[in-house]
Amino acid sequence: MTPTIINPKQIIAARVARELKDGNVVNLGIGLPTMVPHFLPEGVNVILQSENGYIGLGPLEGEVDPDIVNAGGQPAGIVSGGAFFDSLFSFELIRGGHIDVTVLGGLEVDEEGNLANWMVPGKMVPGMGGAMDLVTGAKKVIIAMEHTAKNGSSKVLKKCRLPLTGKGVVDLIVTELAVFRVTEAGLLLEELQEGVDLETVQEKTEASFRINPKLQIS
Amino acid sequence: MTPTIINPKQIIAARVARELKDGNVVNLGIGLPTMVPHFLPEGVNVILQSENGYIGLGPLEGEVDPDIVNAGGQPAGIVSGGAFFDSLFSFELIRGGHIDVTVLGGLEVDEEGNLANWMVPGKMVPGMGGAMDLVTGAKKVIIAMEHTAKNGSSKVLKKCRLPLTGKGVVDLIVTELAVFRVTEAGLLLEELQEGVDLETVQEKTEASFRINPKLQIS
Amino acid sequence: MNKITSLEEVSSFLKDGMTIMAGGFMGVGTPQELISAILKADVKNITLIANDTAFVETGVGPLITNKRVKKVIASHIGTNPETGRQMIAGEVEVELVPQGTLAERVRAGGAGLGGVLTPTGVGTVAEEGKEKLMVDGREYLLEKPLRAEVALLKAYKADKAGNLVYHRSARNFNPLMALAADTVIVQVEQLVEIGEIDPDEVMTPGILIDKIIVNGGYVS
Amino acid sequence: MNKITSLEEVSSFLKDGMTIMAGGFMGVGTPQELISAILKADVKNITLIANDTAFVETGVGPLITNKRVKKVIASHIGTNPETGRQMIAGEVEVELVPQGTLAERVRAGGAGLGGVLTPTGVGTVAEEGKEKLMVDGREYLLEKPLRAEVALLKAYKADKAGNLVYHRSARNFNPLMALAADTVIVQVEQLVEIGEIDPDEVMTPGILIDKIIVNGGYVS
Repeated sequence: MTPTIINPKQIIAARVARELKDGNVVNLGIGLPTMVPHFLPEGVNVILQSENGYIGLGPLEGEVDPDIVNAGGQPAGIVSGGAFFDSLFSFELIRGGHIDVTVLGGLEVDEEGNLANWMVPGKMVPGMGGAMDLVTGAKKVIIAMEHTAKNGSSKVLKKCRLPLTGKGVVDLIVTELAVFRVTEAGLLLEELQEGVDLETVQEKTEASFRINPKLQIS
Repeated sequence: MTPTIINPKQIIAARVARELKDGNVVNLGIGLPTMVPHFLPEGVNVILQSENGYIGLGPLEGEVDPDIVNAGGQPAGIVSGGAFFDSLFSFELIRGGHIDVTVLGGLEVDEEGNLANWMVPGKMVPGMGGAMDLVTGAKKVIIAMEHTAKNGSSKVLKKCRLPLTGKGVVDLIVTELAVFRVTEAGLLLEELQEGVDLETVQEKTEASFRINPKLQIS
Repeated sequence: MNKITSLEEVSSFLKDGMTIMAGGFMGVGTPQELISAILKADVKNITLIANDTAFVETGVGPLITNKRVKKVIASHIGTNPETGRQMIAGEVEVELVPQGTLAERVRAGGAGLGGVLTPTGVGTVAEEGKEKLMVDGREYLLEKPLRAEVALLKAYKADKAGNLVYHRSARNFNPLMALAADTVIVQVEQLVEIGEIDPDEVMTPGILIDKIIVNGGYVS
Repeated sequence: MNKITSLEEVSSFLKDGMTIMAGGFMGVGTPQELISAILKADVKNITLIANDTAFVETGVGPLITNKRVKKVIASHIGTNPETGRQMIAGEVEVELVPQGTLAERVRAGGAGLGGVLTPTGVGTVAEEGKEKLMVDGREYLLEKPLRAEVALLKAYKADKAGNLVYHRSARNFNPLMALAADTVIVQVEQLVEIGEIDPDEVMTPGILIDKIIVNGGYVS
């Protein structure tokens, strides 16, 4: 059953879910991206890859097996038809273009499709984990993040200021306000989320963007 | 039961067998080298690796399994405790220094430890198969070959004339006449085979060699 | 998505001039029915990537014998005299690659690497035309990725999702090639339901497999 | 050769200043008893190679917490605040490596390669100090091999020859590290006789394993 949408994160997750196609092999980052599967339309089933070494990540069902965790280290399950493998093979899949879509959170994205989501110098240096490989290798990179930081500043920038996770790697940016596609000519506003007007998006977006002519601005 | 030694190939195989230590992981080339295990002393057991993807190559016992062949494509067996894997892993073992000894035939070897055993231009170009990886990666490379070609010319040369399999890779040369060690200062005659005199070896060897002072020349 | 298909349908993936990888070591682990499908489909000028050219009548050998191959990339051609004959006659181009290097190149192609540095072949003709790099005082050859349009695999068992289990030394190049082609077709001896293969025993995950042929042409 | 050993004997392989690899992903697949053996053996100034530094009290975390580590090479340190604290205080050096690149570097170390070319990290701080190469129009980083003096693995099952089977997602870096160290010690949950593991199911062959510890310190 699809949950009711009540907060910005759910708006984002629900919109990302509509980007996924039946049978897609998908790798979800920790946090917000893990909410995406809850919003998949009827008849759309995706296969989740977990970078710690398996295909067929599923919800925990029954007893906890301490040897089955997701990429966040949390107890998880595996669906029927899944497979375990080692970290080398896991990243052969990731880097080799065998993952259709990765959905990751972001600290900053910019007009060139650059992404920063792995460190804030002097504050937080958790490490890149598998994120640099994912943005390099997945066929489609979707950034699912809130439009602004806690202090209200835009996270959709002219140019990323934090150390990059990947250069020119982002395909789509989904926030609670809007959906941008990254093109060779910069950002293209594809959609306004329900109830959001263009002025709000313009005001909260540092990056320049064009507007898809197909977009009906009321 | 150790077979009786009646021909040059058996003399060579028997001498190579004495180089192998209990527990060694060994890869044997096709032809003469495959005779070596028959001559292993009591109490010396080696583990044979087969480059088509397994450890624990053994004699064919019972029914033929069409999916078990040796590196020559012939029906073979696997000993208890063996393991199958893919060609990638097989050569990780070979190139990564996990094979203690490889025993290969040779067309030519020379004073610098160069080996030629994979092609005769214009005549025979079977391909190098796994030989180039084996001579590069195995901890010890033993060349087991007859001392002279069919036309009587020496196969232990000053400098190989045929295209090389590996440069400076050979550790030990075992023929039906002698045993040479390859050192930084060139070839060192370590042994004369039973009943062979130094003059015969000198006459049939194009390469210069020093004589190990420990060798008792009668 | 139903991956089970017929030999007839396999033909639709085959085109003149295409690059095809096939698993196998002297025919062991080669999908013989898929090779026959190529012969039947009458495609030619193939670039073939395989460990060896097997024998005149088995393994990938018949592709050579029947003159379907323009170029072979392999580590060994000695067991199939027809390959040598056509090479000398200028009818087929042969690129010989050390076996471990061939495995690395196929893996690099499937794993998104730009290449690997191997010590194998340094100082031999295998280094011709290749970049050499010194790393920490040792010389290596830069070996570049290999990919194909179609990979033809042989496995022992598949479930309907395409999860594969190989048998004995028939595994060889098959798992590597599963990652290195645009379309991957496998011939299997046995088809089981999804869930019947333990996830720890899967050797190639089904997401890499596009089409499955069951031995003897059985279509589910 | 009897590979079954005791935790006490493991200490004899440990020395101050050595480089140690340990399997595991946030502690899952980490040989906890072997980590305890390091703590007990009172060795320090370790260079630790592991996917992550796990948690303060589990996985490889206690090595950090107890200040045994001089340098860490890992893809992630975020779940163990002690690593970050010591890094900022200058007590531990941290080299962060993208996870896929870490896997490639360990494999290169075990597989005799001089390095691999990966696109991962191009245009980021991960490229600092690394050689960049263009191959067929795309930029790659040259990533060099990693090896260790000792690798500490966790497996589910071993036979007495050291053939290993891993369980579920506890496999992770263990099979790679089995090739990349001078001495390889494995902690297993279950020990069986030689011949009890089917050769197709072996995930790491016994020739790579030097010593086996059975959970709970059982010595055969």
